[in-house]
Amino acid sequence: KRALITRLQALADDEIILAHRDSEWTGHAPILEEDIALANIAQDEIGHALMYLTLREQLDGQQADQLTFFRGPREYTNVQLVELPKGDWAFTMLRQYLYDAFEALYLDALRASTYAPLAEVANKAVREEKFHLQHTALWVERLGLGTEESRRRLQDALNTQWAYTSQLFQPTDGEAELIAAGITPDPAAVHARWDGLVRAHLDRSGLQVPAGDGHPFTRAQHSEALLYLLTEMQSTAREHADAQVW
Amino acid sequence: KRALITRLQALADDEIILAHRDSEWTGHAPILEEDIALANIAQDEIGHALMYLTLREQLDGQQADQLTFFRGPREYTNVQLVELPKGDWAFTMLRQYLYDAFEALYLDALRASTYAPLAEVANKAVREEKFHLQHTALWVERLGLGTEESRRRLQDALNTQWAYTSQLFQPTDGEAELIAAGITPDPAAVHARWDGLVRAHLDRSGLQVPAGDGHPFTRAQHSEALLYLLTEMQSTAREHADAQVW
Amino acid sequence: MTQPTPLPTETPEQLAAFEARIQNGEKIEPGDWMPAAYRQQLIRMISQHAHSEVVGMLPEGAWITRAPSLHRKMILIAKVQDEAGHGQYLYHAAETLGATREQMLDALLTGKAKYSSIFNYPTLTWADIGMIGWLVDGAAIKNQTMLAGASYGPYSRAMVRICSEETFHHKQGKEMVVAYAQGTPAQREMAQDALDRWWWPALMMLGPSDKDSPNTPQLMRWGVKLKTNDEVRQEFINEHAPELIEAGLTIPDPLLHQDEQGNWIHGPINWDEFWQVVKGHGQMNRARLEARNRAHDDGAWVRDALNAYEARQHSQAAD
Amino acid sequence: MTQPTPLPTETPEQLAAFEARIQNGEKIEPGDWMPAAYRQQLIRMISQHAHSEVVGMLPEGAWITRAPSLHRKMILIAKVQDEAGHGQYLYHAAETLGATREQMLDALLTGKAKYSSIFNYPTLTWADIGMIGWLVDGAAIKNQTMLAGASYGPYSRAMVRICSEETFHHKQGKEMVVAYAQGTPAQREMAQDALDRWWWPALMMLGPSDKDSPNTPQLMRWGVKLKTNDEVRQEFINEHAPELIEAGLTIPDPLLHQDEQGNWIHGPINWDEFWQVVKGHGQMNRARLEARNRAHDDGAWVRDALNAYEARQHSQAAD
Repeated sequence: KRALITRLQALADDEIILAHRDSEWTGHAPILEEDIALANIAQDEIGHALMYLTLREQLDGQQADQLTFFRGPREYTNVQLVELPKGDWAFTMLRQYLYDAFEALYLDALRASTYAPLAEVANKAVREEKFHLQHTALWVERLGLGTEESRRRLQDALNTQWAYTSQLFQPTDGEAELIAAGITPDPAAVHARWDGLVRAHLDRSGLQVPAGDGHPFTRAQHSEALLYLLTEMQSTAREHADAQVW
Repeated sequence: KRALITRLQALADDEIILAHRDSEWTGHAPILEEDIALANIAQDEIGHALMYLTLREQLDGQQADQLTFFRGPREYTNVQLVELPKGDWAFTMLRQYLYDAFEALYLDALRASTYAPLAEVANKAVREEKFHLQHTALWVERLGLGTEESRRRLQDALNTQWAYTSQLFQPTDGEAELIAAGITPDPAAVHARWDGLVRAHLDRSGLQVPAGDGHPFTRAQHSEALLYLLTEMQSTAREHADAQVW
Repeated sequence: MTQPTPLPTETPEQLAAFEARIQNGEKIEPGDWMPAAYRQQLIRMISQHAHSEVVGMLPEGAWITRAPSLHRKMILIAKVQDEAGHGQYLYHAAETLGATREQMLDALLTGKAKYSSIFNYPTLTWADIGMIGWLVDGAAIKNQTMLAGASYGPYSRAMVRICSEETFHHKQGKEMVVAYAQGTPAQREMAQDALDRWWWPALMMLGPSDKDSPNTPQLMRWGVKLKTNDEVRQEFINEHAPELIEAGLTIPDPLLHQDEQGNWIHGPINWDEFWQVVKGHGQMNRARLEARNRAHDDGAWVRDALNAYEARQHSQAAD
Repeated sequence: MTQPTPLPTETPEQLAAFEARIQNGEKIEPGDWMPAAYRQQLIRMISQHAHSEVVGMLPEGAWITRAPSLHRKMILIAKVQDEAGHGQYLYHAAETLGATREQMLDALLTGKAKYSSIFNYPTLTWADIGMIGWLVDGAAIKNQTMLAGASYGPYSRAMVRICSEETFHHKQGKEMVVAYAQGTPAQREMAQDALDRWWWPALMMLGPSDKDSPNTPQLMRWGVKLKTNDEVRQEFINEHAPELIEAGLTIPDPLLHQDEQGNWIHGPINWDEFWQVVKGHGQMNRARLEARNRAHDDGAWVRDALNAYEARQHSQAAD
């Protein structure tokens, strides 16, 4: 149970933080159509986070908003990839693509969960996620095969982000049990599928995957960027900590 | 008394907000020497704010940190000039110059205050302020007479900022009494001196003062920029609202 | 403002036939003959309306990252998404009159085109998000419901679609404010403060008083507007004043009262402030235009890449 | 790293005379003969030290705008100002050895030069500011006190001056942490968490263990360093461990204990982490270098303007 809570919270935290970064584009996207598309993605991510946190609430009674708005940067368990500052459009689309590919494959595997409520959530979310992946994969291709500048920016983003991706596939605390019981998929297996999918697409889009190992961060470690993000995100809720209704 | 409190708070709020904007440069200035100079200015501004707020505390017992860290954007009484986002180096130096010229002249007049504690504060602060003014006046000259780009950036900053300056010289609520009693200087008289000083220097620095009236804002009106600034500035204090010692 | 394509001299017969169609309640469609002035006024109105949706994303969008609950965050994202969508329909409606998106955006970014003055007021607390939904969308709905009967088909149809979504936003906004007015003392105070700041701007956003609105008679004759600004404003107040009072809030107008006909009569509006804001001296005009321009400039390389990619796809398809 | 100016072949006699001066406790001054390797090592050390001051402004400077009281805000501004000043002295000291500021900055911005690995850890709460003052400045002082005896005059004198300011920062940092350890439960927790995160990095910042520090014997022979890394680390722990315990905090090293000689013996240090961070894989390496590069790039037009202005002044003076 502890292990399942940890995994659910990790999944939710990734979605919440990434949705925040995506939301920073609202009203500032390069074309109006993308204000809509990216807001749509952010909305779905918050929706997924709410589903995971609802499952968690059923396990230990902790409430979603309390967890979201009253934990500090040392308690969040998102991967560092999603907390990296907004960057340019290439940075945003590449990160979203790398993450969507992870999430689509993870959810696909999670549909087989022996824990029925989780399998159900995965079934719901996987359809949205495949749509996101299609959208961001196309953007990677467009920018990779667009102009010299767009290719360079996308490659720069890849050079920065690649080392962070391995963190997505680290097992969470106690996860071995969950995997053994068929409750959650083995991240290593998801990693293998992801690696094949993503490398082929990046290659097709004219990009070079950098060599080298990933950063050895854990989900307990964060950069200052997360602090700034949370200061903003939690400001209203914390100012009215005693509010019962929103 | 109410009128004096209002004026003291207005003076303090301008200093606190401007010091925040200056502090945003720390570690990011174009040359190391200016990291030092601008931090020094910010430090003095906070020092002045503390002096004004100490005088206020003697009048109504309200504490400086409580006022600084627990009022929202609707309660701050700074002019909008100081809350405008950081901008580039030209924007920062010009704003600081326009403000320093105001403060140096205001303090100079304030030395004659019939309220002894205020005259004393003015005497202390005016020396620092003249030093700031010297520094920023030189920067205006350097950028105005530097390259084509620096002149353009400085002129852009002036085009934006000029309309905001008139707010510095608006009388605060009930100030007529204070002026009549010789407690605070008449802002209109300070404005006249300021206008002469600043126009001559801007002209000498190759800049054109834009025509047109100022914005008719009051000190109760603020832009969203102040909200974002306060969210950051107050985050630590508000997170630990019950702390007794810092 | 975009100039309409020069037309051959309009004959009195053409004009009479056009006005007869409008008299009959027919919709004018893109290919139909219309007077140049009709086209020009519609482009002005529709593109202003589109710009308002796009600029309107800024004050609200800034609160997506500050919403106090996940639920409210989702609702707000959905709302801002809708606004971007409305911007899209409206640009499209204006395109049917011969304006291009580039021309319209250029007019916005250079400050030549206007957008609703309401978006030059700052959002300073979360309650503003509720109040904007209730009052600003409420006022917009009154206006848009009227425009849904407009004589130009594409505009009329866009208004019908937009109105139904706005009605939903309006309901959510009201629900929020009503809840906060009954919430903690700090929430209550926040709701009242939001009303204090948004009430008058909401009245003003429905446009200048009839006597200062020279276009209105012609627009009404051509069935573009069906009511005057003051009529729409009266409808808005009649609906909202009693509901706000019911919610336990105080409307910041000591002269507000109901007359014998049941109309809520407001005190004098500070039109000086309105014109100041329209002329660019509102608290947020500068920041809004800067934000739009920055987004446009920062996005230039992305649009270039898109074009290059499309061209490449076409040329490959042609091989 | 900057290469020293090529020198004529050094004779054994010159080297012997040089080493004899050092043996006698004389200071080497800028004009004096010195071996190329001595010059090179000093430039490396001094410029790294200068870079550390400059990069060190970032994690602390970010909290000026977040300090919880006006008093603390002033103290922190003053501290960061001092650090910028230290950067200045140190660049100047390195310049006396023939390195230029441009070369040194370029090495920093391109990632060729190192700076203290400690600044690649994030500051996540206000207590970190106190803990940095206490532990990081505390460790720096131990090192700098030793370097104040270094054989190169300008470096030695810079260290004396820097040390006296750092001592003040150290005292303030300690005072803050001690106060928070006795404050509200949340403050106490924040102080303990800061210790948990900064203790090991502070030990590591004093450099690799002697067996992995190949330069040390030569540097000691030339009087640049007077103690090994492990010796300085031991001094640091001996002073700070009992004080931290006294403050009511728990040092995150279950193996920490005092031996018979009174030395506090630490458990094994995770040198893998140290090397990871040194190699650029710390949590903040990327952000730090980006911030410095952005400041440098954004400041280019300002430096150009300064130069143009100076040139203009000179040419006018020459008229």
